Amino acid sequence: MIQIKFFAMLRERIGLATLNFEYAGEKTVAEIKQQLVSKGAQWQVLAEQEVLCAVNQTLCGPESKVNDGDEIAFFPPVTGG
Amino acid sequence: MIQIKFFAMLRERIGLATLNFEYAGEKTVAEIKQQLVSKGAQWQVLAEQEVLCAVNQTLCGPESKVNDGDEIAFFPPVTGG
Amino acid sequence: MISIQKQDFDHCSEYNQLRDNADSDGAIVTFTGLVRDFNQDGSVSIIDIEHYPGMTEKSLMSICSEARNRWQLGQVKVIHRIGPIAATEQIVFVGVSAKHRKDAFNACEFIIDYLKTSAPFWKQEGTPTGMKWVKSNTSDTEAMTRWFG
Amino acid sequence: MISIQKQDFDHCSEYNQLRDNADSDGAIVTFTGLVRDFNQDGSVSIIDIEHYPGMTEKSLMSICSEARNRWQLGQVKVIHRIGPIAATEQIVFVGVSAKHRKDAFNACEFIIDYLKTSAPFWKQEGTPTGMKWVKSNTSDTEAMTRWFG
Repeated sequence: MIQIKFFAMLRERIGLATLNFEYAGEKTVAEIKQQLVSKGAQWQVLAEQEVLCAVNQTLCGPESKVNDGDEIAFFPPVTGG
Repeated sequence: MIQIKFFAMLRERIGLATLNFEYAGEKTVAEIKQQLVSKGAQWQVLAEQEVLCAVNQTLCGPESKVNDGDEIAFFPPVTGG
Repeated sequence: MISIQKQDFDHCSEYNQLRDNADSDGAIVTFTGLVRDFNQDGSVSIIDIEHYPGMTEKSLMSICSEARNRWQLGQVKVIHRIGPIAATEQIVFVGVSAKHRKDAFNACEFIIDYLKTSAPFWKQEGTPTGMKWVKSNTSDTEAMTRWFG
Repeated sequence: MISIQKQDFDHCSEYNQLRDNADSDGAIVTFTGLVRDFNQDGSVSIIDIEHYPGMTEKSLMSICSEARNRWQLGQVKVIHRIGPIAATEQIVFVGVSAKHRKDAFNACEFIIDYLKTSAPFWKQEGTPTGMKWVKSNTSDTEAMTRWFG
């Protein structure tokens, strides 16, 4: 099991803040994102615009490996400050 | 007549804050400084160390012309802030 | 020291704390970000800031320790507000003390540049036509890449 | 706005004035210089600052207008104290507001760098062996030349 979080516009468009996701194996962040996109219409936003990803609260590139128990987050480019 | 001012260590070493100086002609700052140095022992400090000059309260190079009525100042490199 | 908070902060007491702990530091530099009352699309009356609790603190801690690796610093303080904030109010504070002013300037600017491009905050602006998510700014990305030249 | 004064200044009210007049500015950067309690030769208990009345104001005005030529600025305030100042007290304040933070940072650092190398102030330090004139600093000259690259 991994927990996936969505923030800001992605959270609104997908309609979910948190998703618990059955998971076993050694996928990358990009593969998990692709799997989400294939779930249906509201998930297309993940493919349509620039999306950043954090694994265990650290920014990661698309090729980062995800392990069981990890906390993943997808979000738009940040706009704080 | 020109007025010459001295500041900080130069003022202390020369022993004067202000000097009214008979003046006619078209000397440069460097020439006026040389004329002061030739006045005696306590004026040597003008030749011995780095000295900045302002004419009418604006920093000037040694070749700047001095006109009658100008306010000249000699001082060490500044150390404010 | 990091603080993520809904309430406004008191610049005065932040400065005084930096100064009281400045010891032998000769320089204090502060940056304050205010909500502007305009943007490219028109006037802005309010903003609303969402963040990623946990990651926000972790990322700001990491930015501050990177700054400490690069420069010799005394005190470092970062405050970022979340939730709704009205136009002209304070959003963010970065305060740095250091023995030498160059280190204080560099660290303060580095921290805000880094925060803008990597700390997980997202801003909506209230405009006459409703709340809109703010787009990220390429000038912020350029400001950041300068530190990794 | 320039102020040359013997008395201490209140950072808090200086910041508040910048902010009250910031209008559409999104950034405020302040620099404060404190008397350090040490130097290369040992501990320092007090400093004493001499200046060139008239030229001081003229040179600071010229520095600020050069900053305004280079960057888009809102408010600019420079305060420099003269006379005796005790260790750890405030000596100098530069505060700048601007629409964009990069302009505020650049102008604030430019003004203090320029002031350090061209405004007619001279500092003596009280050391255990008496008052000594401070020597000018090559790192200040280097900081300045960077702006004229």
